Amino acid sequence: MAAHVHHAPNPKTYLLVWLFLIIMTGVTAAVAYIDMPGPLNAIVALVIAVIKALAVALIFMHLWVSSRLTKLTAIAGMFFLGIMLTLVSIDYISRSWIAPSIFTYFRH
Amino acid sequence: MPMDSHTMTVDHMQEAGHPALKPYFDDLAQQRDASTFGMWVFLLTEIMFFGGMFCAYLIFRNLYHDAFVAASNTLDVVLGTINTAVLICSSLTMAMAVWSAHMGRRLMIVVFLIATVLLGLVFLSIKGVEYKEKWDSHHVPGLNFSTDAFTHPEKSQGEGELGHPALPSDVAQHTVIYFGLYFCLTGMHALHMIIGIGILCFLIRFAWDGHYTADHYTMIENFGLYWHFVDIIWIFLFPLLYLISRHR
Amino acid sequence: MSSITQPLPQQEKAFRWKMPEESYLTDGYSLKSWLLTTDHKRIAMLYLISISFAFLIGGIFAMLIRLELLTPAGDLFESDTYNQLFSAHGIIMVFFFLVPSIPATMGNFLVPLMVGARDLAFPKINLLSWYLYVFGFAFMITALVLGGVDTGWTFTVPLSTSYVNTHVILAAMAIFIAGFSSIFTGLNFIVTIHRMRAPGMTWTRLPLFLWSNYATALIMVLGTPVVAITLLLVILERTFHIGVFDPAYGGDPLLFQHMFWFYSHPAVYIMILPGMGVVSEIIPCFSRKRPFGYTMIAYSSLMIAMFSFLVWEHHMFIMGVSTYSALIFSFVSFLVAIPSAIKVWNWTATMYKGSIHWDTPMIYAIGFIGLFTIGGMTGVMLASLGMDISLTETYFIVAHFHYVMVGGMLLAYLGGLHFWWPKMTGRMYPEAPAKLSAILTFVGFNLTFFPQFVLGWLGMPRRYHSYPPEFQVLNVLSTAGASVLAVSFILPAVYLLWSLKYGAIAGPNPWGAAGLEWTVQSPPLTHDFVETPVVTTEAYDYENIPEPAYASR
Amino acid sequence: MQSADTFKLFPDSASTISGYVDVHFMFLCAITAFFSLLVACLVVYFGIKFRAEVHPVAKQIHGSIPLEITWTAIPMAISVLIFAWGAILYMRIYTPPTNAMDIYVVGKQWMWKAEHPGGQREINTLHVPIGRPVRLTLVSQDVMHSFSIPAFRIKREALPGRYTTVWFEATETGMFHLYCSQYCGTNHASMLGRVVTMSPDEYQKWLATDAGDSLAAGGEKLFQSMGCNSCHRGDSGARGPNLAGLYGTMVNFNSGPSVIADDAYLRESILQPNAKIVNGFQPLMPTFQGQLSEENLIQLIEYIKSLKDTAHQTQTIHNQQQFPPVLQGGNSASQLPETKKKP
Ligand code: HEA
Ligand code: HEA
Ligand code: HEC
Ligand code: CUA
Ligand SMILES: [Cu+2]
Repeated sequence: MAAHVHHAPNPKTYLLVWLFLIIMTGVTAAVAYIDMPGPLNAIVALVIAVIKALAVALIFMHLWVSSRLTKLTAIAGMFFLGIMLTLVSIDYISRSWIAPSIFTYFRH
Repeated sequence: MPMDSHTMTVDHMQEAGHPALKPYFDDLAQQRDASTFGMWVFLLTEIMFFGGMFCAYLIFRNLYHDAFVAASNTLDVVLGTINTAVLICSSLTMAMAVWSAHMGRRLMIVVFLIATVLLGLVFLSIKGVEYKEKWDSHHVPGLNFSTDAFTHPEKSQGEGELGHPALPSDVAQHTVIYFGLYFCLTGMHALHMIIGIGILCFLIRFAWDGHYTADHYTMIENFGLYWHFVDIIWIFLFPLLYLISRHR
Repeated sequence: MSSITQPLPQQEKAFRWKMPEESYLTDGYSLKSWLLTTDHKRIAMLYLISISFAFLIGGIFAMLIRLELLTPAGDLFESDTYNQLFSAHGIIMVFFFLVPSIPATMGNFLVPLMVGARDLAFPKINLLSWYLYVFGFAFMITALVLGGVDTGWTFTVPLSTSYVNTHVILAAMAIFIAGFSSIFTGLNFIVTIHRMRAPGMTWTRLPLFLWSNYATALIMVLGTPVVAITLLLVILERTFHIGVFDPAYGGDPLLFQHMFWFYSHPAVYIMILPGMGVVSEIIPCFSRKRPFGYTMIAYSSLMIAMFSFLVWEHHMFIMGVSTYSALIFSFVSFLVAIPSAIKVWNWTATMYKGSIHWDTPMIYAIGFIGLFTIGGMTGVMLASLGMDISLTETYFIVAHFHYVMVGGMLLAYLGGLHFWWPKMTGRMYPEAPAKLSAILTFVGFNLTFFPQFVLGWLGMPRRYHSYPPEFQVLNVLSTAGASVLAVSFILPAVYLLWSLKYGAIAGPNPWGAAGLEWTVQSPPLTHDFVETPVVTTEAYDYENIPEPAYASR
Repeated sequence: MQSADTFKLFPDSASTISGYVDVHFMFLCAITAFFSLLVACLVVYFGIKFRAEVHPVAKQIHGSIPLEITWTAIPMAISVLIFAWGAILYMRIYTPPTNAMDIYVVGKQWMWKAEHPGGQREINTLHVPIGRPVRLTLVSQDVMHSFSIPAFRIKREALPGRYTTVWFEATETGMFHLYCSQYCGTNHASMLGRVVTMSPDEYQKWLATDAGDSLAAGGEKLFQSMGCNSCHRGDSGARGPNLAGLYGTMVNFNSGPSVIADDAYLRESILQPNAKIVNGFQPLMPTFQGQLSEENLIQLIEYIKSLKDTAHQTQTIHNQQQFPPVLQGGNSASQLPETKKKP
């Protein structure tokens, strides 16, 4: 059989990860009640979400012990999603930016 | 270049007659590898599918922050947290089901799969309660939407306990976008859960019949990937919808 | 690669191949054996039939469009009818013809044969993909029968969400469903190419057709879900007014544009990469030569797939996007042209010092190079921010994309069809009418679409059902060309059908072409290979492949 | 000139920008022709020179790194050149000069309505003087439209709910086509008209024939009738900020970054007054969405623009410097009122 199955995590690991996820869920919910300055609430919540998602992907989904190709596939998903989010945001964010004088230099 | 080319070994020659081996695969390992990879590629498309909605959410949250804060505060964080925990538990039982399959324990597979179904149903029920609440407070776009709860919080009961001031109507009208996206995102997620539960029922049946052996349980393994993926989507939906917009 | 095959007879002229007694075509004759097949070759044939039908319908709509545009006044159709015509033409041609064209027919047929596998990784999903296609197409036809859709193929909001009262929802559902058919095709290709290559079939020995279909599959898998969700949001916006796209509720029509083009720009490469793959097979074969710069052609496909996701905003330059992002997207639009340029040069260089045979597939391939270059270079003109202001939303765009889609992909599709026809059916097509139709296509095509460049430059807006009289002469030319074009497409339909019964029997490798697919009998057996092939030679080993003396030349 | 010909190859050129666009176009055509011909000639030449009859045995060549580099680098270099050139042209077309006169254009299914500051209104025609830069502010009442004048080489989308701008300076007198080029439904093909360019004198005469209330005057009436003046009284005790002299200055808010008060900002302030709260004020202003047509909005904006900075000493931060234009893809007003420039 494919070798990597033997490295598949065992129930103990699963339980630990589960515990970790539950705790993180509690933490992120609790932290949300604190009014933090600026975008800090969002940042904290999303960082925790990323950590949780990573735990699920790496352990529950066996990504940790999967082939390079599988890892690459998962990364590709994140990468292209990232491209979409960033490039769309760039348009919205920079629509109201004030033009540097170079933009108007060529106008007559 | 020998990234993943296959060589003939004696080992799999013996498997040639395995009942689960499809005629167009050389051996079970290749077959298993291919379907697991296929599942991952499918999840890739799912990422992009939800990604479109995440993109819309990102843009509008930044454009209409006040409306999103007000609307987000109508969600019940406690229910959301419980649901997150429920889904995480179901991920655990799913992972255990896969592990049981790997160990070749028929009964354990069935037990864990049933547990997964039950937890999934609990999640959907709680979601149902939340939807019901949204319906009652007229927050369903297109069907019974009204911004009254935001423009006149004093009139609506059960809400506004967080004590938010009334929103001007021009701000309040944008809550429809929040709820529109809320229903799209959670609805799509719930749809994935429902499909998942449907498939799970079949898996339970097959597992009970002893279809899965320690050397052939790809179906369960791949379904596990799907289920965990749906969990991951929720892991992001939870903070995005419930948590990050609680304060202005 | 050919080393493992039975040696090709270098024989006396009298030699005749016999039709193999057993093949995938003889493996059951009932309708059921076709409709429930999981054989990638039969599914390819099912696709071939269905997309030909789609092309016919789309083509008829095109002819009606051209007929209306014969005179400046909008005298033939109501404006609403005209709007429905070009919407249906665009939707059908793009989503039901060109996107599945090469991947779903030749791709399905050839991917397993080329990698040396007995089928695709997920044959049932492959069949499902065809059913989804048919199902989606049925939705589209229903939409048309019930009264059509008039949003253009781009579904511009808020027009499509709040203003038109035609069957937007049905049409969007049609595309949504067909989208999943395309996703499943892509998924199958990716997994098959990664996981099912025969021993010795390393990445550097992979036929270029596979490289380009692999790149296509990546785009299908990554891009299609986004258009699916976008159209779903359009449907929800239309039914429930969720507000995301409709400015009346605070939504932003430009967000729709972003999301739509995030798929639809990469999709134009879904509509060209497979054609590039076909050309990369045809040119070496009829030049009897290893492709010049194999690695560059292979990697440029991946580069196109990658960069295609970074340029979508060039469809929105005048729509009030931020100048900063317009600058970024314009620049990357130029970058994405470079890999295409690399391919064009390498194909040209492949012909250098080759031994060129002017068979029909080669004529199509050469036509492809020329027309794609014109189409591509006019694309580069549009990528220039300042130029786009003048040319966007005019017939210049129409000409640009017909040059790449019809002059490029459609020609490649026809070339490939002729090239692999003997493999698919076991019989040769008749050479003389084929040559004639190839040349007719080329002439008719240029006559139809070249005048449209001028029209666009003069400022004639697209999607116009009537137009000022000074555009008439050019429009008449274009319509005349379209009639030639129609004839040139009817011709192959006739003689290809004829050849099914009367064509000369082809034998396994009528062209003396390289590639595993030519090592098996034509038409192939249901499970393709009797035993797993082992590849021991480099790809395109034309030096060592004898040229059959009896091919149609 | 609009003419009765049924055939032509070159569009009219009637604006200062046309020449720039034409040169760029010709250059691009030359490049396109050059490469297309080069490729076509090469394939045909090779196809004939090396045809199987005279060249039966192919010479196997695997590739050449120097060649690959060359034919990657040359298109790259040309691309960068075209990019820079195109970018400059784009900014030219979408960045109005500071001394441009304003005309508002409202698109709706299926007509163009033009509003001149003097109150002249026209439908599907646009009268403009030659020799004077004109800034068009476009908006749509329903779906997306696109305002295209090929002879001027300009085109700009008219979006629902948002202003976009484009500018031109006509150089020839005559009549030219004006199209809606974004597909907008049933009568998209009839949403066209003409641009009439006239000498400044004639233009003045034309203006005089149709002088009604100026936009600003109409705006002033609305300002009263809608009750704006009850809060924007102009004194320091008023509930709303003083609007005189507001246009073109930097406005600070209770939260979020400051913006320049341009047309887009004024529009937002009236329709979504509470999206941004001016520093020192309460979110009291009701929204006027649904109560004001696009034309009304334009009138109000023109009126607010016309209010001179007499007693403006309020919490709005004034920056007397010239602000560089805001480049929201040109969708916003981007120049100072002319009054600011005169000493
Ligand atoms: C098969 C489909 C296909 C392909 C392959 C392409 C290829 C390209 N397209 Fe096209 N395009 C469409 C289909 C396609 N397009 C469609 C359907 C639309 C309109 C949609 C709608 O609105 O309905 C469109 C519209 C469109 C626009 C938007 C116009 C507008 O609406 O304003 C732009 C703008 O940048 C553009 C650019 C390009 C570029 C840069 C390429 C490049 O990839 C081309 C690369 C190729 C070459 C450059 C030729 C070979 C190179 C050489 C011979 C070497 C010399 C090269 C240089 C010097 C650079 N296309
Ligand atoms: C794959 C893509 C594709 C193809 C192949 C074509 C093919 C053709 N197109 Fe199309 N076209 C588009 C994609 C395509 N088009 C798109 C995306 C649009 C934009 C739509 C929009 O604005 O929303 C468009 C728009 C468009 C317009 C602009 C309409 C407008 O803006 O007002 C015009 C006008 O001339 C036109 C003409 C033609 C013509 C004459 C052909 C000819 O090449 C067609 C010739 C074919 C036939 C006449 C069929 C006859 C064939 C047979 C009978 C044999 C086949 C049968 C078997 C094999 C069994 N097309
Ligand atoms: C009930 C009082 C009230 C009425 C009526 C009212 N406004 Fe206002 N307006 C305000 C207040 C308070 C503010 C500042 C807070 C804010 O930004 O919303 C304001 C802000 C503005 C601004 C932005 C000013 C700046 O300095 O940036 C503009 C422009 C404006 N109003 C225009 C109008 C117009 C036009 C009308 C009538 C159609 C109108 N207002 C009616 C109260 C009012
Ligand atoms: Cu308005 Cu087209
Ligand atoms: Cu594009």
